Amino acid sequence: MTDTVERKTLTREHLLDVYRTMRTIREFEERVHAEFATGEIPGFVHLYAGEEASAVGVCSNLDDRDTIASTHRGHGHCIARGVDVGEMMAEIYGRKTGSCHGKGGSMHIADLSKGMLGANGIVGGGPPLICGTALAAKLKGNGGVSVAFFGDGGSNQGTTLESMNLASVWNLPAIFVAENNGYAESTSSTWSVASDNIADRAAGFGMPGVIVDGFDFFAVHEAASEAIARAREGGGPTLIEMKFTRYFGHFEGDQQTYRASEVEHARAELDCLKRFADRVTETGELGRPDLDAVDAEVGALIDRVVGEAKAAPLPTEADLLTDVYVRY
Amino acid sequence: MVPLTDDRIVAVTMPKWGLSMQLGKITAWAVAEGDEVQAGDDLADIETEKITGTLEAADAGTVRRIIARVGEDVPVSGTIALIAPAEVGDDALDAAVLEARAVIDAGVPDDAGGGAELQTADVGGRKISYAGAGQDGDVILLVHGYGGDRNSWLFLQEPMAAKYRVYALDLPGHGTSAKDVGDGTLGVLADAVTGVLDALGAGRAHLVGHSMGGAVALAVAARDPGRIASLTLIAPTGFGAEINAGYLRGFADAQTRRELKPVAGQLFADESLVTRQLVDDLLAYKRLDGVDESLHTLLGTLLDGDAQRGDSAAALAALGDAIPVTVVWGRADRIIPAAQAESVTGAVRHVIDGAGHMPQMERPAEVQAAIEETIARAG
Amino acid sequence: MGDAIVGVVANPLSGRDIRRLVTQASVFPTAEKANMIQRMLTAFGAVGVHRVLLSTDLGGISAAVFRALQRRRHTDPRWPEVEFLDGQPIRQTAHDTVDAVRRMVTEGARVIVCLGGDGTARVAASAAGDVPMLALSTGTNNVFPAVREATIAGLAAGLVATGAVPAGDATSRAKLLEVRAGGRTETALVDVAVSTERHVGARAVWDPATVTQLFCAFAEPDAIGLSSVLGQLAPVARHEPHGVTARLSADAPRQVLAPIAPGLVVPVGVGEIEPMHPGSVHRVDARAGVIAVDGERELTFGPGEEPAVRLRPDGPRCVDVPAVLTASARLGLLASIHQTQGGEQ
Amino acid sequence: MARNITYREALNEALAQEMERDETVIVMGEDNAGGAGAPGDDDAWGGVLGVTKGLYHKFPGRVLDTPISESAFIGAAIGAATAGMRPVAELMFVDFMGVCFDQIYNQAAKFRYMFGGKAITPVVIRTMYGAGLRAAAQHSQCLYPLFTHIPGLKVVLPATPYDAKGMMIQAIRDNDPVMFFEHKALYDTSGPVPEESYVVPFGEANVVREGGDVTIVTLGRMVHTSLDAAGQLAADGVQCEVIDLRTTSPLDEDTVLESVEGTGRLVVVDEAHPRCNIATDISALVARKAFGSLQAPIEMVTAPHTPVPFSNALEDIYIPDAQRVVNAVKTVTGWSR
Repeated sequence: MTDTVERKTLTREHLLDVYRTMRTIREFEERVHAEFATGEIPGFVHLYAGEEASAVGVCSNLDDRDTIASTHRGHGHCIARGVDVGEMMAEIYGRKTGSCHGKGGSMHIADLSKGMLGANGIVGGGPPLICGTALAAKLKGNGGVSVAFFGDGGSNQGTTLESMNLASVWNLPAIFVAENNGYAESTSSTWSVASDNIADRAAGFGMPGVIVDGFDFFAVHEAASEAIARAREGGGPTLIEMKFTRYFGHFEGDQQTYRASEVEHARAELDCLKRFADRVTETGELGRPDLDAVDAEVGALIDRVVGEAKAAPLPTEADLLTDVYVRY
Repeated sequence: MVPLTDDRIVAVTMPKWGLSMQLGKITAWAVAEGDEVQAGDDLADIETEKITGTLEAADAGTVRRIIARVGEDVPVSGTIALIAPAEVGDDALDAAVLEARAVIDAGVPDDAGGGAELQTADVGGRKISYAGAGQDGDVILLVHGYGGDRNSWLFLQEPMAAKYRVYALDLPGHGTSAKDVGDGTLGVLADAVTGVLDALGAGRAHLVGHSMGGAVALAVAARDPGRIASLTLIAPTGFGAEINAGYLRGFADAQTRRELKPVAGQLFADESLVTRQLVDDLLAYKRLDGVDESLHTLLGTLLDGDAQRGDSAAALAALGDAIPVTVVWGRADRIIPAAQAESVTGAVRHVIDGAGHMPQMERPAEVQAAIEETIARAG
Repeated sequence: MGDAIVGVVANPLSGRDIRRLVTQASVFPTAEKANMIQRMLTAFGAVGVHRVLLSTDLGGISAAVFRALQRRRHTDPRWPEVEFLDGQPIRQTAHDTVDAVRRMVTEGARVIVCLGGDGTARVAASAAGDVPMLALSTGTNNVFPAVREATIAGLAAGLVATGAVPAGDATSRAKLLEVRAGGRTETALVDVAVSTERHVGARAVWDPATVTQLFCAFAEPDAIGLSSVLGQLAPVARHEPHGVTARLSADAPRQVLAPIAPGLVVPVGVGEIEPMHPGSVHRVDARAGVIAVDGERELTFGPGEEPAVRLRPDGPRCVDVPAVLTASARLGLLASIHQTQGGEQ
Repeated sequence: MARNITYREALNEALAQEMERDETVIVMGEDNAGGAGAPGDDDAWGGVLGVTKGLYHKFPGRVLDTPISESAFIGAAIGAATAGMRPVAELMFVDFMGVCFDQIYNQAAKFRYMFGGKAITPVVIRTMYGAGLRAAAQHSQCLYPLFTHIPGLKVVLPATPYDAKGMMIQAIRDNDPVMFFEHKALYDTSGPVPEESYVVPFGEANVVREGGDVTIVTLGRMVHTSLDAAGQLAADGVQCEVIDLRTTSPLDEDTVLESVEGTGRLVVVDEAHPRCNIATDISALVARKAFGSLQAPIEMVTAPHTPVPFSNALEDIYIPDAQRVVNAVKTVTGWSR
């Protein structure tokens, strides 16, 4: 079982790329958080800061045969899948040059050419879709896998449960990633409330269920690479439950009255970027200067894309009625 | 009031029709500068958020200045025109115009004179609402009729507040008072009136009662004649068998605007007074919890089959001539025929032309005069 | 206030690690753990335990027991009084187990039952001190904890807690492996493995190719996990005072087929084997890597840290379930003569 | 006298007064209480936009938080209604109807008919609708035409705080399933609302402005847009009669027909998508029953046939505004054969 599969060993380039992607997500979200406060960003956004290790830990195992579907908190998944950061920022500002030409907004950023089936405003919207893309990959026999990211809130949605069952019944190359940040909106979990241990349910659907420390890139990457390798070989679906705490509120402007101290604790001790940096420098795989260079590079990138987004043109009335049908 | 340099100049002000009225709008002037007017002549049609009506001249004189323009929002008691004898000079008038203009332009309601604030009294466990205006003079308590409320006196309460302490209450089952009427007898309603008088500390008061409110006023007087200084009964119930039972049942049973509008029309000589806002307000009242039940209970008090129940004539006779009584009736009353005024023995009678069952709204100035004359007789 | 107190700590996260994925380890559901605790409460009640201290968790185990308590209270009072250890923040890490066990010890628990695998037992043992421990398996690699029906474990723990069976002949002291690396000290109840993996990652050790050195407190021929490698070559029983260590390498001439994880039987190359006497310090050869305790990667070490492993005799005192129940049979503890009216039984 | 309170406060007051009056009234939805186990008040959002704030404390055990499982808890509310309860369930955004619609249109709407008149299902499903908050395509739709189409459902859209309270109380007391639509942009509008409990019956449109020249039939937020337009038109002498339908099912046909018979000209303003919406429904009604009175073709002012765009630049021209209503009125007044 194990020795027949050469596990993806993480070369220096891999680790550097992983760090760059995680740092890009963090800077992108921190900047959107700051810009949102100025009121220039329309609508509402849900930020992914703190959960980078999950998106990158999983997506660093994927290639262009694979597809992912995300949640309303999808910026991290988009970046991890290689969606153009400049176009994403422009989309959040509702500009014509945005990923979706300003028509989709933060919750609907997508790039099918990169195997990114889109963020999704409907809880539980993604899982059925990836069953479809997984079926397509299985029928084409190209070894592709499909990943559905959903929150602990999404784990209660009928579509998610039905999709896990379908993936088992059809033995699909599908990975269900439950990002359990402990709070579906503000539904806190105290000990006297039976929390829905998501991984338990996997057994009910006849697939393995694994709990992983969502703050640790290496833990995520190891579990994900095994699950993805298993799926590629026809081993069927897997449920991975990431346990961690998100930094920002459920939606921007949510004062998070329900979990004040926890965020500080998470930021200080468990931060996935800090732990990754400490670990790779400890083992000597990367040096601090390498990481500092990436930080500077990413900082400049984010500044540039925000400037470009603000300066980019808004869509015009002519755009209102286009892109509804292919032909009508 | 706008300070006038020359006391011969009379300021015509935007009336306050209803507690919540802040602004009024003149939809048409009935007079022009230079016209001679008598007390009671129409001056202007005024539209408020709640109701449209005609402002009548309170005094005789020459209209020397029209200040408020048609369609302009004028704060309550802001000066809209000036009446003065011919010999008053233009400069005094122009000074008054400038000041009046400032008040209108500021748009801030200048509520000089005590505004009528809402108070409540607990009478036998029921919350009874009442509102008063005016600081001194005799206490006058206005008692509305079946399905009405204290706002039905809005054309009278403000003008009379200049000379008297004028209060209007919501009877049980009406307005913002408690909606439960118990067995619905006149006694229950009379208790509320007495309760308000107690709350006001009014040892002696003049009562004005309209329709069912007239019978209630009589019941209060019969119970405590020493306390009632005078009675003005407007189209009171209980003075004859005949009554438009169809109107009463129609009012109680109406569920929609379409059903209620023709019924409400019968209240007035001129049906056009029944605006959409008036019907909406009646519907909003009828849809309050408990009102439907109360209105149907009170039908039992008013009707014996299709005839009137209750014998106000006997109650009046029992009073003898201790209390001066005046009866006012609209000649075109289609709810209770004006002929029944005859059986209000010993009362001074006023039958008002061009008025239906709501003379206090249709001809407020003449009803006000009748009330004031009754008060004068009480001494 | 009776002083027959039992502590019960349950780990909601045990039974869910990567071995579900890479081997055929089964998921041990939360509901099953809650049922085990309720079965134990019945047993405790039957033998007269006064009070039970139960750890709280966010996984739903304490919540399920809490609701069961509310249902039972008015129906059948034979359960002992149950107190949920509340107040301290739940961090969903090993700290929760340590905090709970420490509280139980300070509040006078006479026995601590711990539900989980080797990892949970190891963490509980580190905080139990001299209080007798009963490790009940709900985990994946179950070498140290006994695989036993919760009701029986409950009776045994109860009889020890009430003092009906003297602790002397009911418990036995276990051995302990102590490993020092980079200024940190960790203990293990079963084995310490040195791996060339660079990172702690998903913690479990399931790829034998990465293990270069192995230390075992005991190695039973019928055990699962890394200790099974030496269990087949140089078995050492739990009660024997010494341990055993060996260097492993894929190209070693001697190979042994070993069940190193549920559903994972693989050939392992084993170099020279030597016994570990209590107190003797054994150096770790590798210059850098990760050290796993009881099958879970815990310590990373780099050049110049010279990690070392030592066997200690003063491990946790473990309740010997068969011994307790044999003693209770001998003493007739569970038997009683009812004085029915009208004579004999 | 009625005091001025907001649309949200009016709804909250209706819920509180009905829960006070009738203990079978329960409230459920995502974060209605604000976190199962959370202490509640300071923590409780009381629904994403605070409509159920404070109820958790006043009525312990009768304000239930739900997991994000709409089919489950909307279905549960419907089931509870058949068993003697009067649940008010919150479907946070009507856009989420996709994950619970079967429970509404195949179960709740059909129980009475399918069971031969023996079942009553007094459930109220509150939901937020409408564009204007840059919430993009999956959080800004109207969709009330879809529910209007279903026999067995009542569809209610209050436009003012007074109607919001009266119609919520009526909805709770109504023995049929009611879809209660609250436009997101109206929550902070305020108006006079009596403190006492009262009802506004369904199936009675409200003539919010009288006028003899053109009839404007509209509903929901578009009532306010239409009144703006009517105000502008009055300045150049065109008097519009603005009719707020208030409920699309049951529909007050008489008030619409009477008004059109008087003015002969009709403009229907509806924020929903143009195909098979309320505007087309009303146009068909008038064309069939008041054809003789029509002096010009009926004009419709609706959103375009596209999903709701995200960018403010597009959303602002997506939503029908007063100017488009004015243009439509000018079209019908300027039309000649």
